[in-house]
Amino acid sequence: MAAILELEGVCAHYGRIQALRDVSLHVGEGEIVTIIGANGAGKSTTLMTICGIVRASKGDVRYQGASILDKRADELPALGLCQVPEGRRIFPRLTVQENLDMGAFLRRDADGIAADLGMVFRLFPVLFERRKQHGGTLSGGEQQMLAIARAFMGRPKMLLLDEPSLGLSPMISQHIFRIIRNVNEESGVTILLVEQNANMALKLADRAYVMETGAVVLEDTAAALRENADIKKAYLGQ
Amino acid sequence: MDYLFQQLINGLTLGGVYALVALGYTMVYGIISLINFAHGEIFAAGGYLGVILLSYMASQGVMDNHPWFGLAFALILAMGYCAMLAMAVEKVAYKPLRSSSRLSVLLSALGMSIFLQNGLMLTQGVYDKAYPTEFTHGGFEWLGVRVSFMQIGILAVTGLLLVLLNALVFKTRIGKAMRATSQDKVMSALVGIHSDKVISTTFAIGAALAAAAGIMVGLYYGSVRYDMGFVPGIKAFAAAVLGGIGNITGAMIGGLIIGMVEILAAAYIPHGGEYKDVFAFVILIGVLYFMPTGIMGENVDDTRV
Amino acid sequence: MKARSIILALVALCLTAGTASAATLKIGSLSPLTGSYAADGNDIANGTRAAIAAIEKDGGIPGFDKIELFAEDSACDPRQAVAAANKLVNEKVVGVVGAYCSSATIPASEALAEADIPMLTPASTSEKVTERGLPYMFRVCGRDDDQSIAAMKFIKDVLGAKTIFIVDDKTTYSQGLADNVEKLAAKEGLKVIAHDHVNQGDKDFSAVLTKIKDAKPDVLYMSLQNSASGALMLIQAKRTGVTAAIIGQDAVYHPQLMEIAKDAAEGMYLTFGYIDESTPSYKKFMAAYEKFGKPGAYSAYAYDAAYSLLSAIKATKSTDPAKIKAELIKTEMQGASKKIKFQANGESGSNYIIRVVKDGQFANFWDPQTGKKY
Amino acid sequence: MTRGSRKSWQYFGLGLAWFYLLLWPLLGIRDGALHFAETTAVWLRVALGATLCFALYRLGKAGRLDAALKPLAAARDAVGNTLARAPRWMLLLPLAVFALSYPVLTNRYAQDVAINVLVYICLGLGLNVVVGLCGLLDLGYIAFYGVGAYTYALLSIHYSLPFWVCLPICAALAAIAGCLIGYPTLRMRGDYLAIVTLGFGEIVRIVINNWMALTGGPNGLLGIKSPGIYLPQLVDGSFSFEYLVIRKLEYLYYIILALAVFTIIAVYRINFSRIGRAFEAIREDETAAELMGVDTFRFKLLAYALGAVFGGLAGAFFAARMRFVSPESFTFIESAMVLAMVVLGGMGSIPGVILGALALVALPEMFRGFELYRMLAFGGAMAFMMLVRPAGLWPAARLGKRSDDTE
Repeated sequence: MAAILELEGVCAHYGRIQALRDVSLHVGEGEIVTIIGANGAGKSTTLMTICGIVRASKGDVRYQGASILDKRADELPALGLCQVPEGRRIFPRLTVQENLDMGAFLRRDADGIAADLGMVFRLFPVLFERRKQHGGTLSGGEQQMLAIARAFMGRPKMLLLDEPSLGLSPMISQHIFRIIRNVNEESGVTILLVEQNANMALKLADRAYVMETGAVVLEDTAAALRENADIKKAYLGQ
Repeated sequence: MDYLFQQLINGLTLGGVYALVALGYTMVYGIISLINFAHGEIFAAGGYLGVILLSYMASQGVMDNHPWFGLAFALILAMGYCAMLAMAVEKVAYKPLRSSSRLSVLLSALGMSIFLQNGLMLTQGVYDKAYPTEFTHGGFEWLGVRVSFMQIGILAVTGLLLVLLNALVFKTRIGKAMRATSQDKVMSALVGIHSDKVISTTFAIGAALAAAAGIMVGLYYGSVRYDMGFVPGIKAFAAAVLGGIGNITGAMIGGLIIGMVEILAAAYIPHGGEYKDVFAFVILIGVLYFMPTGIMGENVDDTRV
Repeated sequence: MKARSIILALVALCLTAGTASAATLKIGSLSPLTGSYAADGNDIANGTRAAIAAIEKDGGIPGFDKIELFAEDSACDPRQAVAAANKLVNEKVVGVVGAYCSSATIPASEALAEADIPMLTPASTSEKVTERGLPYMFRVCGRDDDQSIAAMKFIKDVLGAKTIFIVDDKTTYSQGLADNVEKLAAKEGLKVIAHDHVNQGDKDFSAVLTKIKDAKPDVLYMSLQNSASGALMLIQAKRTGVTAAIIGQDAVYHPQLMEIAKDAAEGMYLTFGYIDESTPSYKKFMAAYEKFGKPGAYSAYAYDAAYSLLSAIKATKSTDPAKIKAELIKTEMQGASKKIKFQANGESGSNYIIRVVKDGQFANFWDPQTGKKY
Repeated sequence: MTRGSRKSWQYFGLGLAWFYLLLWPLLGIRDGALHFAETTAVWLRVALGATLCFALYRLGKAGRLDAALKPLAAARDAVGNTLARAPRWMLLLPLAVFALSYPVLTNRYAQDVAINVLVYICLGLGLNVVVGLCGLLDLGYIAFYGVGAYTYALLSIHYSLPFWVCLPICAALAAIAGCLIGYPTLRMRGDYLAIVTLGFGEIVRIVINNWMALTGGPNGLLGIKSPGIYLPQLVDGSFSFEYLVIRKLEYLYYIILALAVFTIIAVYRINFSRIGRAFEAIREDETAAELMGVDTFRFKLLAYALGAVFGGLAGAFFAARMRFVSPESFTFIESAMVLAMVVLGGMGSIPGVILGALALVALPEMFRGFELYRMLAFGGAMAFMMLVRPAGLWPAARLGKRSDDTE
């Protein structure tokens, strides 16, 4: 399986504080890979570094075989690399419909956009009902759905998801995870998922990385990690 | 009665001028939360470009044969010039400070304002420049109310630009990108919006509007001066805030209210002429006291833009 | 050209700093070179320069190789004016021409008085300038009260007006003048319909002009500080349909009044110091001023101020302020603007006449002394 | 030449071309003809200067100038370290000696500029309480300066009250004005507060300009007395006091120096007091501060009143020093200048504000040699300094970002 995304020895800093130490990981085409870890372990920073919002001070990030380090954040969606960032970041004063349009900002194929719009409205019927409301007026779960739907609208080859279950009820979380799985299976979208809810993440993912204090400490298939005694104790609460 | 109507027309015209300048303020503020002090100077530069071009064309005989063509040509060139000027100012003085505190940018803007004003003074001289006003003198009288074509022109252009601008912001791709950028710069980058370009475009559009306002003012009042941008700049800023800063229709309404209050205060209140700015600011403070986000402003979490 | 002049200025600065020997006579000028009144301020600096050029052309001042001007920016701001005045004190200038705004002249003159430096104002018409008992304060232009008397006489005798509407723009000068006119009008039995004010820097006068149109006064007395504002008011008055006779004063007297207002300025009356354009002094002034363009309202006054100061130095062969003062009071001089004879209180008298805008030019119209038209 | 540097040179060239396009219409179209020579001449000079600066900047960035810059940097660090290690009195003592002996060493003009600097230090530090400590953007601060100045002027003219008696009265009235203005406005946040304070500043100025009976309107007020002091004297063996009216600049300098020192100490004490911590809490996060039990409204009002006090003191001195007040001294641009001093120096930092005042008062004076180009150079310098040091010349040690600033 060819790696669609590779990180090699990536370091990143916030001012003087080092947030990532030598992070190396790879994601194969069509895989679901998850990064689990505690608060402040550097999971979100990893995603932000991939997208060029945080600049890597060392190492390399390769996407589809080419380095994307010197690309600006806004050049990546065109390459099929989309992110659902932490905290959803819905545009609060854009309507639901406009939020979705923004997801397809770089696309010019009106027909394709219309088709995808139909698709996300089928996946999330509640968004169809609220398509004229401002994004800021939605509930937390609806906003999360909107954030994911918006990312789908970019027709990504690879989707980076940051804590999609944060602050949501277990039922909604499960609904969202089901949809992520469906999209992965049906459209072959590669997914890199960052989650605190290790339990659910490991059930969904093929492979997983465990991060602690800015570094990757463990890497294995999700199934194997679910059985790992340390992981069970530290992250799965068993 | 005709006295009242005459004063209302006067107020509408003055308000229209403020509104045109306020539009640029509000757009720039909306996108990078900057009180762009240099905006008033861009407005003055627009007025100067207008007089430079019109005088040149008059000397070449264009204005005698095709006055309307000449006017349109000057308007478009001046708008383009000011757009370029504003983009240069943005690149030089604001962009490097994008991640600094907002007050640093505010100060940089103030410095640019002083710089541009004096640059205009040095290149164009300290004396007022006279606009060719021959072809704007016309007007008509109706029920004792005198309306000049320029007054109608100002209101028409203001209205037209408002409609166009609203269409631009709400219907077009770049407009959506502007609104998205103003609400969340990181997220808009993540969906593929090049925020620097969008910000540049916003400055350019705001400046083009200011240039249009500068020419209208030059034609209506008959002259331009290098420091003409300062007072309307402050009034327009007040108008933008009154209407709810960041809101285009709000800027328009705010401009009209401030213009109207000034004129009516001068017309009806004893000593109103000298205290008219006081009335304008009192209205502003009063409105903000009861409607803290301005007339058209939306009530959003105020930790955001 | 501008950049060249910066470099030249810098070079000149270095050179003068290097060669500032006893052979250089230093005089200063104080006027707003930046800000809203920069136009008039530059006229004053240029008038002073013209006077220096004229004196130097006549052989200069014995004992001095050259005369150097320090043209300082007072910005019409009391603080900056005092700083500039102190700078001039530092440079040991022997006399100062300026300032423009009375609110800058008054505090600056106090600073100059402490160093006993004569100050000749070409433009500050407020009575307070000379009424504070400063020994070396002179005024070359006329006084507000004299000007208003001339205006009133004209309004009553020639125009035969019954009602008057007064507008001023709230500066020491313009309001002082307007207040005087209002008082005189009441005394003369005219009906003052209203005395309204506009603000500095206003462009839109439509509200007050609509009021005037409605009130239909015989005369509109327009007391503004700035000729450009005057032009804007004239344009708008014409557009609004104001039919009253319009009378202005010397601050509005500037060629740009007609440049901007064009035909709207036609027929406007102004009170202005009588300038006898046939005198040799006036011709000499015009020749020296030529390179600065058309003279403004205060160019000739500034020229006369500097000229009489330099002449006094020349005559007494001394830079001692007491001697200069004695000389200034002693002699009568035909200046470019008027006959100048300083009194002990520093006044030089005024000779206001009425001028009118005719065919895009200022023309003499009526002399209040003789009561005759020209 | 690396790819990055080639790219930056391309941008630089584009910038110069852009500049020509902007300059040409202003200089080149006149008198019914198109001219190119003048624009080109001006442009060439600017371009040459800019290219030189840019080349130096690039070389410095590429490390080519290290040979020259390294010893300099090392020397600077060494000096900085020694200074940091030296006890505070060793730094303050030479400064104090310099400040005290200044009038002896200098001439009138320098003293006059120094007095202006000290007045603006008082103003800047006062505004610093509001903007720097409490994080409230105030664009109408000069109003308090005006209140102080007119209070002393009126008391001195009509009641002949001596300067020293008036000083506390001026401060009190300014504080009351601060509360009056603050009460309706402080519920607003961010830039809404800015425009409303701007409005109040203008209202105060317009009222001063129009209330003829009280303030003399644009004529201003004349006949203000200079400050005086009682000097002990021994005459014929008996001890008496002689009243000495201070008119000379040197003595005025010492008075404003004393006021400035008082202001510095007072602001320093506020900065590190319980009140100061409350101010900072409000600046960093108003909502959180409120939740922590800080009565934000009361403290904001207090910040306003405290800031106004120093403005009032400076105003009273200004009136006494000029012996004349008029509305021209209290315009919006003055407010903006004081704000510029605070931001340029470094918000919340006392030495920063002092540096800022020094820079913004001294710069226009230094540029007097440029004559007409004075304010052009000043505006450019202001923007440039902000670009080079966005956090200010001497940033405060304790300063986070205001929550409003986050994206």
